[in-house]
Amino acid sequence: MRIQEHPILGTYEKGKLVSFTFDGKPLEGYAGEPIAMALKNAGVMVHRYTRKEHKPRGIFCAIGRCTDCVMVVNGQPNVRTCITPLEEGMEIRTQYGVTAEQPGGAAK
Amino acid sequence: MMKRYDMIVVGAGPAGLSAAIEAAKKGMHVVVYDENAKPGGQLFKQIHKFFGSKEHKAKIRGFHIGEELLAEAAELGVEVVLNAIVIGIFPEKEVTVKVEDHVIHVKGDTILIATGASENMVTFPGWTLPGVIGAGAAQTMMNLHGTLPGKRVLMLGSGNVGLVVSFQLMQAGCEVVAVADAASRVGGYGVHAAKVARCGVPFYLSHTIISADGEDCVTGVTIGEVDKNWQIIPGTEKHFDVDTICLAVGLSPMSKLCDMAGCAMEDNPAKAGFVPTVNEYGETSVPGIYAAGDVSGIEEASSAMIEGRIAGIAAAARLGFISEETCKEEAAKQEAALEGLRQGMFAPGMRGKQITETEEGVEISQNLLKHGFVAEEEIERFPGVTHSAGVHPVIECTQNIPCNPCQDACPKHCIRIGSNITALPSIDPEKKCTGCGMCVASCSGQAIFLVNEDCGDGTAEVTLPYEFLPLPQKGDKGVALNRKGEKVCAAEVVHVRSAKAFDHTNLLTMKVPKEYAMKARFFREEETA
Amino acid sequence: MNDRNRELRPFVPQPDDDMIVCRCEEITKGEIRRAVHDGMFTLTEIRRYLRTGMGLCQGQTCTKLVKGIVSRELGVRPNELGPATGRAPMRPIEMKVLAKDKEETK
Amino acid sequence: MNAEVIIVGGGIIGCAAAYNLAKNGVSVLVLEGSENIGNGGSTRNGGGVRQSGRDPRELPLVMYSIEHIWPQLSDMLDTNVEYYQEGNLRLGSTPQHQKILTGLADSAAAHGVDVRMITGDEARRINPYLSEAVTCASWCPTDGHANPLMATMGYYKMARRLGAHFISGEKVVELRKIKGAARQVVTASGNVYEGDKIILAAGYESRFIASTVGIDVPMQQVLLETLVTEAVGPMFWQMLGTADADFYGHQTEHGSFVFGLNSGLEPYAKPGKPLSSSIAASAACRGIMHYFPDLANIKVVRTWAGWMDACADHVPVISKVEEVPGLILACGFTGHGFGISPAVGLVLSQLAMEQETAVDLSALRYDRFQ
Repeated sequence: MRIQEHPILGTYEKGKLVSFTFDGKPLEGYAGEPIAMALKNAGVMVHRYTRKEHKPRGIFCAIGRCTDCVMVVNGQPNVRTCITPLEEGMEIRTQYGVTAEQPGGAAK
Repeated sequence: MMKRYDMIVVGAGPAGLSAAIEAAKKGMHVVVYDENAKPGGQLFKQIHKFFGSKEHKAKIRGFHIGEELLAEAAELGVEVVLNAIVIGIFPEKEVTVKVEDHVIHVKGDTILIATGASENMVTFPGWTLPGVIGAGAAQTMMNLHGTLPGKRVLMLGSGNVGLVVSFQLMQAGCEVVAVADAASRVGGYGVHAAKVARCGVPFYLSHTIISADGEDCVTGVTIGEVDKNWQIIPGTEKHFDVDTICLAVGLSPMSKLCDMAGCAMEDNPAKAGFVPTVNEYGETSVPGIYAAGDVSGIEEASSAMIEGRIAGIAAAARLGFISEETCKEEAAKQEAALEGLRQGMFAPGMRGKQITETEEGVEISQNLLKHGFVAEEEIERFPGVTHSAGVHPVIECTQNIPCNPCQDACPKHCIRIGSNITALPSIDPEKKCTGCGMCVASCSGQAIFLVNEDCGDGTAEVTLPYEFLPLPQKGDKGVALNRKGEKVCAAEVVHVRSAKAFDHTNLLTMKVPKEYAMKARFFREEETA
Repeated sequence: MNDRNRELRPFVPQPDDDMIVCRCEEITKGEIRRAVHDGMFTLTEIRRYLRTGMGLCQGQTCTKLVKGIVSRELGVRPNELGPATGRAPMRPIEMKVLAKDKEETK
Repeated sequence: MNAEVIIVGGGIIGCAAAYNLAKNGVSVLVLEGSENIGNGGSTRNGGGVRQSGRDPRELPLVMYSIEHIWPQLSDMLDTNVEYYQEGNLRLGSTPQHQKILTGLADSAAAHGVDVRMITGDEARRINPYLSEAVTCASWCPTDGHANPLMATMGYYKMARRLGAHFISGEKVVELRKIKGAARQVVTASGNVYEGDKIILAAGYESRFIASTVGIDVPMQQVLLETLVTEAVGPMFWQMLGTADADFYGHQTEHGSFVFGLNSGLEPYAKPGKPLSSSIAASAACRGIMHYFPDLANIKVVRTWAGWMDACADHVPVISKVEEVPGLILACGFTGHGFGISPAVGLVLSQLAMEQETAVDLSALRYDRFQ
């Protein structure tokens, strides 16, 4: 959920409204904001499922350190979405394990 | 030929920028690298007013301090390179940096490592679920990206970070269901705890998280009380429906780069972790490599700025930009300022010590340490709490912390702290309060209230600092909450003052029955009042 | 001096042994405790043997947690364990970026 | 403290020897100078288990290891050592490379190792990720790789379980003879340990320790550098090398790539703590991407450096020292000790137990330099 107005910070500077896809579904966010923020504001919590135990992970540190928020971005796996700026037309996918492979075998 | 600078600074936070500024002032050619898209380190997430005195930029909000430092650095010609990841420090003070899509090699005649800290974490079943986040993550989401971390949040950790972020969460519009901490006492400043508690947030000390619940993301959390051996006491479990669990369990120096650079390191619990050993100028065992800020020991941003300045001065002397004498003189001034900050109950040297009385000999509020607020029966013993006819300040500042803006804020000199910056503020009964409210807005701890205990018509007026939206309007009716955040009586807003000088701290004056003058400390709009 | 054959308290399974400690490599508390009993007495050895702290986050999240578990298992203070060495790159860097480190490749 | 055999050095050689001795009921004490087991080249190498490109004097050791030990090692050590025998490709892209590789292949073939020259296209059929730049390669299908960290810690773990005694942070500075035989080991902390046999497997340090009983092994300390990437899905299992030797390595079971680097400046590294150079990883990345363009987006997460003990003639000394009875040398592995370490551990135990060795060691004697 976006904060419309903040008592100390006022309103936030935003980039252009752009569209992107998450697992094929069209979503919108602001250009330049971290991908993770656009997803969070769209209600997406799970960024990936781990390799060994297939457990869900999402945003944890939000500053690019913990690497829990990695996803498949434009076919590239292990992209830290909390520090990668959103661009128009990006294809974001839930990551399963450490590769770009999707369940059912469709890679990239 | 490899590019060479007089000083390479790693990290554009408060320590790094301050060092760069000081070095550039002396004529040094300085570059600052920071991996983030925005400079300022954590300053840009710190939207509260800073403690300290004028020289420590007290009562200025963190992000404004960041803006000031950046402007000063730019003016002095410091090159600040963002999105620049320092890959490593190699022999001969060679630094490799990822810039855009390539790697550059640069050398520094001096290097300042100011990489800051990383957050500690705790484990509990479910701690890897989406919705469990670091307190830093919450700050980043809210204060940089305008994104709510969640709707209902449990905060684990009652240190300053946990308290400040709890307050920020509420400012952003989240509900904080509780602050829990395994320690038996609130770890952060009492004033930070009090401003959270009076909003109705319960504190659970000696409590820890038993589990985070949820399948794909957090839907709830169970906490429980721990015994002396940190084991859960059966039957003390409490469940909260939350979508977010925020972890604020301390920071550790992020010192890997120092280790790589060959600096002698020590694991020092007093500095909260693995740090380079440094001399009084912040110089490590490798001549010409300095460390400042959290990387050399966890403290506040205010201390980091001074440590940075000292390192900048020392580096200038090392390279002959200033004389040894000038260096000693200027460093001594900064040292004195730093010493000023390292006083009081929360000084680095006090870690782990149990304090029972203030420097003035007043018994500490145990309720504040156990529940986050000063109990009614405790508040009267503090020197800032006095009674007189008409409007007067009530200063609920009960711990010795290095902070004195209230003393300067009062144009009538009603408030006295004296030369000892950690002294509790007291009220000069000879001086007359005009009710201007400058003290209320100046208090970084939001611990000052203006009270008119008897307006003559059976009511009292309480003026309190208010930093939430929507801002209540004159005539709004609601309830007054006490220090614990419980509804105590009906209240009506009689005055709301906002001024540039107050810097977003609004002064809300509410009218309450006069017997609640010393109880009512927060206002809440309420339909059912 | 670190005698690797000194007597440790016997290994007793704990209820939270299956809890993940290293988030990247999904290493559990029980695996770490087991490794200590198998002679991995230093953080470096635990890393080499279990890969804790060797994942994408480069140990930034779990190092302190692992240290706590190992020190409790060994019955020593955490700061007696010593650190894991700092190594370049400080953050993960793509090969194609590392490869471009010459002026003329800019 | 006394033991039948004292081993100086807790690297993979020392740990493997300790394992074999302990298994035979011999009391063993291992003294490691650093804080960590496996701190030298043991955990800082590319993990190759190669016959190709190996000096003929070392071949019997590696062939014995591949035939008798590596395939069983995970079971023996109750540790997954991640041994893969999926072949070794040594890559080339120029006529000069072709010449180098052909020379190596011919020499190996002459010693009974199946190494053949293949074309770029044949190489790409074996490893489809190879770029068009590859025009030739040598191919040894029986080579492979294993995980050096797991193998080293596995030997340590199992030796310890079998009763071998290990002490780390105990730096040996001197050997002492008692009545004509090497029996005592003196450490920097002043402790004296005594044993019937002393196995000296302390890398380059062995040179200084051996000199205290009047023996010199001509060695040089040379830097080794390695890089590791993030884990990705499985791509290929061969061990890789190049004609230029600018990188070598493999993809691990975990999914990360481990590559040994070579900037050419390694022999000139300053003594002291081994430090990664600022250029080696970049140079290796260029080399790797030239042959494997698909790895361009993979992130490097770590680099590290270590010392190797480069012997004057590039093969180790694995030998009894008759003039100093009781002393057994195992040093000078010159950066390729890992692949042969299982057999070396075995023969060292046999030397210590006065048994016939499984492999003829006469070409690796200490007195060959005289």
